[in-house]
Amino acid sequence: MSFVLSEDQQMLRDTAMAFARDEMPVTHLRELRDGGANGVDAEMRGKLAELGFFGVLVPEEHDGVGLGMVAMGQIMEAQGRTIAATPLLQTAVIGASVLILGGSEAQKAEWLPKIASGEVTVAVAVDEGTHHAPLNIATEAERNGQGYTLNGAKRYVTDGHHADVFIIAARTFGEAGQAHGISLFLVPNDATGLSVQALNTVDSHGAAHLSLDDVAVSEDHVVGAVDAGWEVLEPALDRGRIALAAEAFGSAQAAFDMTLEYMQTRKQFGQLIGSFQSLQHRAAKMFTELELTRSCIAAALSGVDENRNDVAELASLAKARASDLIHLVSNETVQFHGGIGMTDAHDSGLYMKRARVQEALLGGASYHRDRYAKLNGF
Amino acid sequence: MSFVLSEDQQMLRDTAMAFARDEMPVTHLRELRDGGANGVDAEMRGKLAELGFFGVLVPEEHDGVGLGMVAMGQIMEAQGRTIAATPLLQTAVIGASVLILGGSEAQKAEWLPKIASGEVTVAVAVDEGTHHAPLNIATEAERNGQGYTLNGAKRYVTDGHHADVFIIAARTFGEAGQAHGISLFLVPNDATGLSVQALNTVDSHGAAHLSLDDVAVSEDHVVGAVDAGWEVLEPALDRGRIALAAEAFGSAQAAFDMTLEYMQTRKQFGQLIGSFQSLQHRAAKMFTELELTRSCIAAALSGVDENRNDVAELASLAKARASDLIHLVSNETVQFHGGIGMTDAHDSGLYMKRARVQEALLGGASYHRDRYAKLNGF
Amino acid sequence: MAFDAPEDLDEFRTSVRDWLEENCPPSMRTPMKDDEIVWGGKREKFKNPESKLWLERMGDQGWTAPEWPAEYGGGGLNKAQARVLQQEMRRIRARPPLFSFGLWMFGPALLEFGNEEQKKRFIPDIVKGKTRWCQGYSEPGAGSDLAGLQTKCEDKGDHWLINGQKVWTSYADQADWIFCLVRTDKTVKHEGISFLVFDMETEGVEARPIKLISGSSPFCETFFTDVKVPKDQLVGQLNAGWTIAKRLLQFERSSISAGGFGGTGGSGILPPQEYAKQHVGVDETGRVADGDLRARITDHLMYAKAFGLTVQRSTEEAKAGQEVGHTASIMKYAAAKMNQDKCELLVEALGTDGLGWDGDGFAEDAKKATRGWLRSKGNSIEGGTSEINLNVVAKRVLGLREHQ
Amino acid sequence: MAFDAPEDLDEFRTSVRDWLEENCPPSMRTPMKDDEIVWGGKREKFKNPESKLWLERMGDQGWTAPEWPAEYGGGGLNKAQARVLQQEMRRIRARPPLFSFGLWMFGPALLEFGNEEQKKRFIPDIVKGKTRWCQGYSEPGAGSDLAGLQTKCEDKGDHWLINGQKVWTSYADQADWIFCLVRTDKTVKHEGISFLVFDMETEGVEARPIKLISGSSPFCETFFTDVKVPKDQLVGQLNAGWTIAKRLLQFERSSISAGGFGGTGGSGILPPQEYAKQHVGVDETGRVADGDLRARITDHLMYAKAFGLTVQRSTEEAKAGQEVGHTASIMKYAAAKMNQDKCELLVEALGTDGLGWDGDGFAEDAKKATRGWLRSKGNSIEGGTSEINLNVVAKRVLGLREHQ
Repeated sequence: MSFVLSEDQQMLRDTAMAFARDEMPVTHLRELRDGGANGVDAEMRGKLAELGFFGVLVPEEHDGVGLGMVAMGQIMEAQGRTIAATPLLQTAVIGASVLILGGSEAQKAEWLPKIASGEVTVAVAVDEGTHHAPLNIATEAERNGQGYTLNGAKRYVTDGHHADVFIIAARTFGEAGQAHGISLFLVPNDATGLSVQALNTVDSHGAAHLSLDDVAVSEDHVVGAVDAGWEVLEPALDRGRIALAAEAFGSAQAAFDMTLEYMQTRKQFGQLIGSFQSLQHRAAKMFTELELTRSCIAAALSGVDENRNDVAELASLAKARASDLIHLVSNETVQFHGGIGMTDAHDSGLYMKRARVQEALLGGASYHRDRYAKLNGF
Repeated sequence: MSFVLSEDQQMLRDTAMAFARDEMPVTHLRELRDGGANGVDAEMRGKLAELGFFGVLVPEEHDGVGLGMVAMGQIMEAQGRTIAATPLLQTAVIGASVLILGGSEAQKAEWLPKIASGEVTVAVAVDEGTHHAPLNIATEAERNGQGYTLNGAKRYVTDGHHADVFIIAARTFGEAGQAHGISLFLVPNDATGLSVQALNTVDSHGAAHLSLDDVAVSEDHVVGAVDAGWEVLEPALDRGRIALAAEAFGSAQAAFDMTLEYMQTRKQFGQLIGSFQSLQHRAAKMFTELELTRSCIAAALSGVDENRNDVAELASLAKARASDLIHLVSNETVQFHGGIGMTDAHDSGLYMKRARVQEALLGGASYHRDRYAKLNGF
Repeated sequence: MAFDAPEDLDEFRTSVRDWLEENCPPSMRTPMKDDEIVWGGKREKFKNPESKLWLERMGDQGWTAPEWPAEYGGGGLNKAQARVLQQEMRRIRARPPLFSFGLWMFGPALLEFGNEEQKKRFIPDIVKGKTRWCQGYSEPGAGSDLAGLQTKCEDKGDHWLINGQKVWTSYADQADWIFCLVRTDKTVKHEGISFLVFDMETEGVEARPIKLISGSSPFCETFFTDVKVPKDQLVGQLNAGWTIAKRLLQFERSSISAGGFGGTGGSGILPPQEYAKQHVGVDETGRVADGDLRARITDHLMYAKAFGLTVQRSTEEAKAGQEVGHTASIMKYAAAKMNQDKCELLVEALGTDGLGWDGDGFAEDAKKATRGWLRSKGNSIEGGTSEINLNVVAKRVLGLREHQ
Repeated sequence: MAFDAPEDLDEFRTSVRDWLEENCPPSMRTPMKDDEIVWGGKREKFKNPESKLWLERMGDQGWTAPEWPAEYGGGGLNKAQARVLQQEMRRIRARPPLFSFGLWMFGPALLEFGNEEQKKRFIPDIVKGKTRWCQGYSEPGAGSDLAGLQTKCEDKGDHWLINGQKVWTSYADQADWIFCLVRTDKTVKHEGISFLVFDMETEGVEARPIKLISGSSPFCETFFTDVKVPKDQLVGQLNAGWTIAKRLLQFERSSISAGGFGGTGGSGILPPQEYAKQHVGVDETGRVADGDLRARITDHLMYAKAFGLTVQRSTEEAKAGQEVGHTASIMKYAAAKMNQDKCELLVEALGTDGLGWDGDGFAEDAKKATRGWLRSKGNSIEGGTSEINLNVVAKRVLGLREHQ
């Protein structure tokens, strides 16, 4: 495992941090929210594409830059710092990974360049209940002459409200709970029978419920082997979990920095609040959690690039700890700020709202503790 | 529910507190330990009997004082304050309750006066594994001509090393995990085939493993209905859990008081350690937990006396919260005392050692959270 | 004083019962609806006309403030009579005719600290609900350390001149008058604070509602720019306002720890274990399938039960004449923790259904739970932060000292 | 300095390898046994005679202290050579010939702060393991606040006179000499401390072993009653002992946070999840049946994994020349928490098997786990309490200030 960035990775990190700070500060999210944009910003998508961020995981042969997950993690951490709404997680990480890991040569040639260029956004739609449970796929894909007919529903699909194309996990065999029998289908957002209900979410990033009513998909839109979609989906989700953990870590770091600064400026009873020992200890404990979690995320990111066989474990480690971290830090951020932290005008609340979404998506701390224990045989 | 003691109960409380302070201080436990007594003290047993403590639950018609659980709880809390080793929990609470709730008239007439007078000590032997699981009875009681033959083993039976008579939970029907089929048997400590292995335990109170090898029990030694021992055992165990929670609460209060005193006398950096805000907040949180738990124990004790239908729930509430309380307080007691708290010469460690026994016996916090959730239907 | 002996009380009860029978309109005997609460004052719209009638009748009796002296328009009842009135109102489920910071906070303080002229001038309109009051205490730089307030009040001979800013002034945008702490001496802290009252329509007063993280709120920021206040609107002595303030804070804290919390989420929200059962599912024995979440929900339920039992114990001990200060001191801290834990568990159990803001696609109860969760974060801040509570417990209850 | 270029190092390696081949006795190439550890000094018994031989041979080479100057009996090696020696010893799994506070702590300090005569007098016997040293730092009234020490040292013209008491002096009952902090000026705090060394057989010195909650321990209480110490046994300047003390504390803390902890329980103890599987049982899918305990064990395992990864990261960052002070500062706190959590989980998973003290009826590994649990409570106290660690993080790393 590598914990020190290469020169290329460091450069990308610097670029991403500067971009988030200058172009996507928290005020930008406020503007999108107050303008009713529901987290969608075509112009910003264009800028991200120009910087090559969509193609970080895409191999050079498909017009990407092929820098890998460590590099992608730096971008995710940067956007986490300003809780920016971008389609990167779904498109550049999970969507791209599904195609890279499972796509046919023709599919890769068709879709990966479009992803890398920012031309299309992708949303991978898995969960059907309110808690992450990727094996619980009940959406049916019935074989017919020309291909498959899909029926079912997907809940809270992030970026679903503005995705150009969906990758739908559906069942071609077996029943909910089983890995075998899950298959993956590329479905354009204008497919007949697909309806997309946009959601106003607490974090102002938006999402969508999908319903599929006799949606016809041709055979060449199946990604990976029929019935064996899980082999592609699980590692792609793990990449998503690690990237989301990196994002949450960035948010936690930013919220912590903001809190630390407040502690060093706000006075009560004639004293800086940062000079009160109980707050000092709580801050020192948060700092400890930040440092420990930073290592987990770095290990998970580089674990993917090194093709290690414990990526699933590292992903659950990173996601569980990042979820607990952002939960703690976002709550303490509001509390340390006192009354001002309760106002919409202050950023504390925005971090806390985004935190709960970062925690829940792709499995919360409970989910990943359970998975980690299973992977460790108990 | 009643939270205010009657005059009788208050008088008994005062007596018990004074007795624990004057006759059974922590130094007394040290003497027993250093003398190799393994928690057994015949003289002290006599004094407890003289005070009538063994007969608090026993009805007056059987030579007891019939004051009930609230009264008993005051005695348990008092002995918890000085982590004294007495046979009260097994004899005066659980053993007496089994006989009161399930004994035939003849059994009551034979045993209850002997319990109330302190003439016999009883140990109710239930668990066969290392974690409290009273339904997991595998010890077999096979019907034969004259009565029953018992085969099996019991682990870590408190007071088992000096009990005059055992009440053994054994299976006359069904299999481990089932309530139906459990029966209760009175077995004197000199029964043929019964062997008692005394244990040196971390709290210096002692305990015993039992093994039963073709132990013959006559029919009139069955307590309660055959196969329906659970109906007696469960409420008796609940009384035991509530009494043990009261004891643990007493220990927590004493450890907290000791810590608070140290905070008000020990100086470091020229300041009383009690003036450091982080320790102040931790102390205030412990105090909050103490006050909340005090109410749970009072409610559970009076719930038994009032014959409420939610005693099981109240027992689990009291035992879970008392276990968490003494866990927290005993750890903080050692930590607040620093180096001196690590020495055998100081009492901190004795409270911590007793704490883990109080936590584990009759079900720890995990066990009772699980039971409480089940009782609440989820 | 006409009714005092037990037999007199019976007579009083009969007269109250008869009066209520005659005067309490039918719709005022139904459960209160949120949008029919009457706060009084000039802007009061009386959505339900019967609530206007009810307020007028009760106000004329002085029974909105049963124990206040009759000479200022109060009911003039003694404690026993007031209890009878309360019992009789409860018997017919009569709605409270008036919600009012004037009744709950300012009035009692004015009766204690105000001069005769001030009582005559302000109390009757409070009793009748004609003036709606708000409280100007906290400032951006003075939260936990309220006495650090800086709103400047200068003596200009024939008037006071006020400049500064208040925050968390509940309903300032709808109030007629404000009672307000101001700084009249910068050289000392607690001894440089005075207590003023003035009309919110005075030139230079502006109230702006505060949007909270949970959405709109009754709180305002209130700005004072060269606000001129007549000299006779100082309550109590100059620079002696802190004494009044402390008394008022007692009223406020005791009403909060009695359970008047924002963020419980309101009606229609199920307990967390029910959402867990629905959203996470159960195993074959009926347990919530996620053992980790299940344990944490149970731990919370036990805490809540312990809290409820402690409230009961406290009440009983008080009745028995035992000391209860110890228990009371921890209740605000514990209530905040309890409610915040519950709200977090609700959102967690709801999963992505707990992440909605508005619009379709999320159930109404789920959205309420989410807003309630956000609002609950204020529980450990408003009315004294949890940190301040713990300081108080450490010092007053446990007797721990400050650094010497 | 004879070997320095890479090719010279190769030559050095060959000579070391040959020497070890010839001089390292066979049993010294087997894993160390607890009771064969050599601490040296007058009381050393050398349970295994080959360990005496091994110490003598290594001591004569100066290789017990490879980098110390040859003029005081040290090995006189440079860093590169010392690394080669270490590698070659590891290759044949050679035991360390000597455990010694003289080597680890006092020696380095004396080389830095002692005068020529003192170095000549004390260093050679440390290298050869002839003198065993102990450390006299903490006192009953000076734990976290070490500089608050009170052991009195008076200048009696031709000698120092010492009166006072030390605690936590490891192995004081077996040491030959002590290095000791004493108070030579009561009017100032840090600037009134001096650093003395003296023979533990001096009249008036008494060391009593301390029994811990986990049983017997290497720690002692050490009493000084009118102990006379020759004037030339002061190290460094009078009243300048705190500088030496701080340097020594750095050595101590870095060795603790590197993992040299009491209470891990030692060999034969399984990880908590294994005891949970055995003692609590598993459900039909292989999960530990108690979902609550299972979640807490997993949380601990994740913490431990995160800790291990952070140690790795720290090492890599240091190699890459990046700042690592931040990470290092939290490791002692985190290590204490990690180890204590693990020990608690072991005892909880073992159930009543975790409640044994001694004798039959409890498995050996279970009893070890119980003793280890008790010992682990010292992790957050010894070498700087967790509270002090958090203060240090808050102030030095986060830049938070004290009250002004």
